[in-house]
Amino acid sequence: MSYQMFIQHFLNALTLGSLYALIAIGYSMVYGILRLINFAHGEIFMLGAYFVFWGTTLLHLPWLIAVPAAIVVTAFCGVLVDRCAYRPLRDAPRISALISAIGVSFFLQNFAIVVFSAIPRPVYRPAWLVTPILIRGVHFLPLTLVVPFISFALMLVVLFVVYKTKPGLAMRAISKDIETSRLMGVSVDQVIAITFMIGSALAAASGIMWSLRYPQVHPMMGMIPGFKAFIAAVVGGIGSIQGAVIGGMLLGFVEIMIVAFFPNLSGFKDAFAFILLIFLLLLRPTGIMGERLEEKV
Amino acid sequence: MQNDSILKLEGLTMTFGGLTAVKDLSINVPKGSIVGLIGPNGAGKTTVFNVITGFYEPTAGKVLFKGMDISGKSPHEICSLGIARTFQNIRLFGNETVLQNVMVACNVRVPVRWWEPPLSLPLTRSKERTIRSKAMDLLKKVGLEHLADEIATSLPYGQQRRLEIARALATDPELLLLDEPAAGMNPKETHALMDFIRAIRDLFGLTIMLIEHDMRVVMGICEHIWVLDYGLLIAEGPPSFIQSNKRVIEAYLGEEYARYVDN
Amino acid sequence: MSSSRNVPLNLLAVAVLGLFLWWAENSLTGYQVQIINLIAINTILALGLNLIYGFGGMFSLGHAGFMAIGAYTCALLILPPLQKQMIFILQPLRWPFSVMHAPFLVAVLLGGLVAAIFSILVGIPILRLGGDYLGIATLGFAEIVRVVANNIPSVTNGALGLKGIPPYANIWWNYGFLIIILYSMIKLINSNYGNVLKAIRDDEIAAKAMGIDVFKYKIQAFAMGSFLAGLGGALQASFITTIDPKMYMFTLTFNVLMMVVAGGLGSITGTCIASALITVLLEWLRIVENPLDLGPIHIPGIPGMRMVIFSLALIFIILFRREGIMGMREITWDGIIGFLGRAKRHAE
Amino acid sequence: AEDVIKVGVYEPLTGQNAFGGQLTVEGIQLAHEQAPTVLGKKVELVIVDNKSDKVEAANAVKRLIERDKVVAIIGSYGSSLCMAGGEVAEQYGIPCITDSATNPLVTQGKKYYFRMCFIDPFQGAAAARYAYNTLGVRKAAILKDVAQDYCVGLAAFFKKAFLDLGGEVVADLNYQSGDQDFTAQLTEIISKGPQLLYIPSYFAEGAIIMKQARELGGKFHIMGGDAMDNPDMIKIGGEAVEGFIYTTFPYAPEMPDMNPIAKEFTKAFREKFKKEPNANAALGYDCYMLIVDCIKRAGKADPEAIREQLEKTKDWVGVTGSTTIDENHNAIKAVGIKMVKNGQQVYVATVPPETGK
Amino acid sequence: MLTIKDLHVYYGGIHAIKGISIEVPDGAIVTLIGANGAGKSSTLRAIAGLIKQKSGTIIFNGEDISRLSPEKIVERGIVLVPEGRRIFPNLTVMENLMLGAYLRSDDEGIKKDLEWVFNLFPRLKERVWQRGGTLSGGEQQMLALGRALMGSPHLVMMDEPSLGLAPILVKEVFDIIKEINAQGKTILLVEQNAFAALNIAHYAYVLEVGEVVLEGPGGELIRNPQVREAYLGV
Ligand SMILES: Nc1ncnc2c1ncn2[C@@H]1O[C@H](COP(=O)(O)OP(=O)(O)OP(=O)(O)O)[C@@H](O)[C@H]1O
Ligand SMILES: Nc1ncnc2c1ncn2[C@@H]1O[C@H](COP(=O)(O)OP(=O)(O)OP(=O)(O)O)[C@@H](O)[C@H]1O
Ligand SMILES: CC(C)C[C@H](N)C(=O)O
Ligand SMILES: [Mg+2]
Ligand SMILES: [Mg+2]
Repeated sequence: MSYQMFIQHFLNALTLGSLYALIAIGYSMVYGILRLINFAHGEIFMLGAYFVFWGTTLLHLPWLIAVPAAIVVTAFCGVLVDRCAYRPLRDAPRISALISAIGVSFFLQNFAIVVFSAIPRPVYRPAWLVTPILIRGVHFLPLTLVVPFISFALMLVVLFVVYKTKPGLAMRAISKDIETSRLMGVSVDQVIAITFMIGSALAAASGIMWSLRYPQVHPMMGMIPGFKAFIAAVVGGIGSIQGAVIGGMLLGFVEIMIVAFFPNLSGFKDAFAFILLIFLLLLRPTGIMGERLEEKV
Repeated sequence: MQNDSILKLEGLTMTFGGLTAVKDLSINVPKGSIVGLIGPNGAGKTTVFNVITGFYEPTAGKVLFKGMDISGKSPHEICSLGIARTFQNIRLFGNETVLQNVMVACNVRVPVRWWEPPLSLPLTRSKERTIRSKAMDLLKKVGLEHLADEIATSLPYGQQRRLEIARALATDPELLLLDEPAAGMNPKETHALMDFIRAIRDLFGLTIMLIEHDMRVVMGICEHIWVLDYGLLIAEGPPSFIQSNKRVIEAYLGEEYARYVDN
Repeated sequence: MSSSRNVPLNLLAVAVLGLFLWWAENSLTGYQVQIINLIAINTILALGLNLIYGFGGMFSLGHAGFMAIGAYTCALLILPPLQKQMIFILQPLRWPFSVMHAPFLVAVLLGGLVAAIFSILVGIPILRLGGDYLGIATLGFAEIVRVVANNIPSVTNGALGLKGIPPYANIWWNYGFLIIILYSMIKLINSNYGNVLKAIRDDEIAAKAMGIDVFKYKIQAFAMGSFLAGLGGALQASFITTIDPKMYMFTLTFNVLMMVVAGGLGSITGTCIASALITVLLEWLRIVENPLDLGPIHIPGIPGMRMVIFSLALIFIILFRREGIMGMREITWDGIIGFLGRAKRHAE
Repeated sequence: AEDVIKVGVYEPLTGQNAFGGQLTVEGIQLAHEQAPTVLGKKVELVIVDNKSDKVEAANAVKRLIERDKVVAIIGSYGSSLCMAGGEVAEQYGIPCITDSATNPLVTQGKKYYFRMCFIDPFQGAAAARYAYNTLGVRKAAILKDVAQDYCVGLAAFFKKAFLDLGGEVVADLNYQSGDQDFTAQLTEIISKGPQLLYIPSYFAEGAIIMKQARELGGKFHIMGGDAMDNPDMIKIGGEAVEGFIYTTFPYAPEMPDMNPIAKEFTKAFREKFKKEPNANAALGYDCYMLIVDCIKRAGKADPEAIREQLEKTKDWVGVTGSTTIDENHNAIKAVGIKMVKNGQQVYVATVPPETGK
Repeated sequence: MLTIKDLHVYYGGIHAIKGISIEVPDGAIVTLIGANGAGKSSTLRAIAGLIKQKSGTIIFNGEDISRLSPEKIVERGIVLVPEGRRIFPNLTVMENLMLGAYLRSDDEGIKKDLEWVFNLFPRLKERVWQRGGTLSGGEQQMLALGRALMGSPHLVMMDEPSLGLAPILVKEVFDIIKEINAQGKTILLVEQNAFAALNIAHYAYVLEVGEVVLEGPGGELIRNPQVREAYLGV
């Protein structure tokens, strides 16, 4: 493989990986606090992308305004989902909340089909992000560099919130013991609402980035990326923010590099990616960065 | 020690990462005795139990049960060899009834294979009957038979402790390890427990080793006591000796206790 | 125990079911019979998952993969050679598959068996994982199965799938299998073997200390559940008569999981109720997508509405019955008779 | 009611194929509006969603036949769905006609299944011929969705025809439905230096592939199949789809020398739905009209009679041109070739049925 | 300070507390003793708002707090040191302590209380960066107490603080309770170690299956033959 081609593949992988990472951070954040696999994350991601689409086409907002507006609206949607579908199940068995999450995911998908229609829509992309650049035979978009940067920055923001702020302290407490957190005076529902707000804002951000890279929106768009990012988050060690980034990057690189080095096996790409991830899990049963959950006898 | 030994630890060491929880521990438990393992919190007592029952593999040293080296065997193998235990934090099968809890433990002696129940052979049915009556029998012995169909975790604490012991007995052990059996009991209940422990020892011909912070229990029923501190054995001997041992008082019992005993 | 009473009651129930099925086959429309059949197949699938997750406590999301294995195995065994030749238009079917053939009963059982064998092969390494990590590993396995099925056209016909599978799986086969499975599973769960499984689910560590070879039991339960997945997949393949890898997306597993949880993890009767309920609900809700003419008012059908309502119904079920319809309880003859007795006394 | 004739429609209105199903149904509804009666009886359309799911498709057909007692069925967009539905229809002896399922397996060996479109071997061959003869391509690459029967089939037929013509396929790579990132495959393909990239994809993915191909500096021709025929393809692909060529059903709203029926259809569709029709809508329209015609010809709304009439269809003229059903129940039909020029889909050529074979 | 009147608590169908009335005067140590399952923990949990009572009133400083959420109750100045310590294992000692002061924003006061806690428990000061989960049982108990004190409570409720502790620590814990009380905190203590509890209590209640069967000053109950028989095992 020529050196240019390798760089090309590397940049491709970097973009895909950081997109996965971005989605995975949101998954991991909510999971870390609530032990809830928020299957609706992919659909929140879809909503975020749609809101920008409607903002720019229906309300004719400038893109730079539509994006933050969409993130805010999506964050609100996330809080609403938590309020209606998860909060009543706070002290129910974990699987009940999981099924509720699957229900929400189905609901949002089909609601979007009913309201937005199933037809994919084109997405506006600001030229400065997507004008191809050619350097020494390597093609890339400014977006290619922007996305990893944003993923990394958001990771730092989330880490800051979780480890350096008071609500973050409460979040970490809640993640271990809701009842005792209450005894400390933490208003648990409020802190969880904040968690969902941030998680959904992250989902929106990643949905928007995704729709810039793959410029269309449609109701099912969150399903596969959500699914893969979720797996990435688990392999990274679900609950760990850094792990989510590592897992996402890893998945992106594996997917691209398998095709790059074994083009004939491109159809098997996902199979190899999953085999590798399962292997990693067998080596580290709680993910790359996951805390060891070994029970003390 | 005149009796034959049933359990022997030889130079047992257990480390977790940098932490040495148990260090070079050698003890010898005589058959048929009731013995105690005490020491401050975090001294490594539960760890010793975990090593004996195969939950941890010792970093160094050996566990000999009836002369056989069992270190490195898995917990279920060790159980089937004849060592049963209870847990410091009660670990019952929470969604099962009292009877089912005990029946599960019968499985190690009378296993039912996966293909047997659907075929419903006479042999299987008689097996099930044996298990059920054995479990009922044990419940009677520990005085829980009237609660057989209750969900285990709905029992009061003291009865849960009893049930845990009944369940351990259902595995037909020769050696029974009890981890803080009196924790959370009031003095009266504790008294009853002591009688109970003696009674089952005699009834089943067991050897019993227990961990306990309640000195009335330890001093009241143990024939021999080992004291751990930071994983090290700091004293061993009969209760009277331990009670007055300076190192034990310093590390574990406290002056107050010594004074209380003296009075 | 009142087993002397329960045996005739059970036989009576089976006879009533038989009569009902006979009546259904002759009097109901084929569409309704179709739904009745789907209920049986879905129940078998859900029972399999309940055995793994509800009773064995293993969070497995690999059901779709095992279904696919069972379905392909069975389909390749019952497809007539001529049909095989005809549908493999891109690459011919590879040798042993092109000639192998088996009667339906054998093919369905082999479908289950092959799924069980695969489950043991993957179970040995991955059942050591716990909780959500096991879920992901099994989910990954199911996706691997699907991807592989897409990429070995000389065995599976790739994305084109298999069609023209002989429709042997009628109401009698489906319910015959269901009854046998139900019987075996109830026997199993109520035996001490079942107690041991449930004990492992409740507290693995305590189970080990009680002399239970936890890993062995887990593998067995996983294999039995996967056997049911494979068997259900095989029946479904013959029932639908056409399969392709797309059918076995992870969403299929979620559908089965939904039935299990809605019914109550660890409740066999709950699974039966929920499978029937969800299967019927999904079909019945089609009316909301049909245009409605209420005299002058014309409400156009809204595509997608059905799934919107269905997902809302699912959320409501779980919000109001958080442990599922039955929780961990079962409907038993004792329970029914007791209830009737109370009702009667109440009425008096 | 005795004076109603029920015609069933099962299409993917939700799920992965929803975009195609919705367009097709719009065409069918328009046709129904224009021909609401036949033999003096009202025709009632029963439209059910098959969720893009095989099990659902089989259920849907069963329901149409059993509950609604339809005499004929239209559907479905997506070959695999037709295969599931087809088995049921076959069992009950109810004629079905698919609008746009092009996979040969759909009608193969079926007594009751028909189609309003050509089949993929013919389409693939037409594309290969156009590439080889008209574009002068000698080195081609293929990128296909390995999980879609349609994509796999069409790719195989194109490849075969192109090789037979003497061309060379330098790369034949795969992806999976749901993938959105094709950069790895495209980078590999670009490095092989083909003159043409053949993508037998669905339009939304196709547009994204083209976009990424151009962003990575791919300079080759790109060709695709009927599934690319959608007005949104250009909206999504933007500049990247400029010059894209694809084979499709012989209808386009901007087609030159349109027949009067097509003209009428185009006008009516624009009025009713306030948007541009596409070939799927046209095929849906034709399917309905053909069924009504068959009922008329048969003089009764009897499934068996309709089937017989469908088999006898010869030179029947609809929006998508003249249709003759061959002995395998496939429509002998021209392939249209379209190209994107200045952001418009331009109808460039018609490959008549004879030369395709 | 705290008055409970006719409290009833149900768990599903189980009537766990059947009309308990308790009075905790300002500045006192009041203890509840009783057998397993008598309802001691349930009473404390009801006061803390973790379970909702069926009927009865809980008046704290003149305010009915029986319908308030746990965090509101903490705000009023009642904290519970729960059964089994319930340390946050993933948080450091410092973070655990800070969480105790979650509702406070008076940085000065927090600092002062922190110093006070470190004075009471020098062991904790040595280990501010250690994670709670890795502490020994006794240290965890100290942390649980310290964490509660960080909330600057008026009333501290403790549920079996000596459970599972080595004898030497049991004594230490009771000494500390006395010291906390001496600093002006009111204390409601639940203990199995009835002897020690009665020894330090100003007033005590004896619970039996959800009802108060006996009450009186601690010293008096210690000498009560009924109590000696049933709870002290003498
Ligand atoms: N699985 C483990 N991983 C790491 N450290 C452990 C593990 N198990 C025990 N330890 C550590 O080993 C030491 C001894 O613990 P152990 O549970 O044996 O104490 P103990 O004597 O039973 O104390 P207590 O009386 O409080 O129950 C402690 O410092 C404990 O934290
Ligand atoms: N979550 C619960 N669900 C059902 N019953 C409960 C629950 N918690 C407590 N109970 C029951 O309520 C009664 C009182 O329990 P509580 O925990 O208050 O007793 P306690 O006096 O604190 O006993 P212990 O000394 O064991 O801590 C008991 O019968 C107990 O079984
Ligand atoms: C994409 C479509 C119009 C349908 C395609 N021709 C198929 O056979 O699946
Ligand atoms: Mg211990
Ligand atoms: Mg208590």
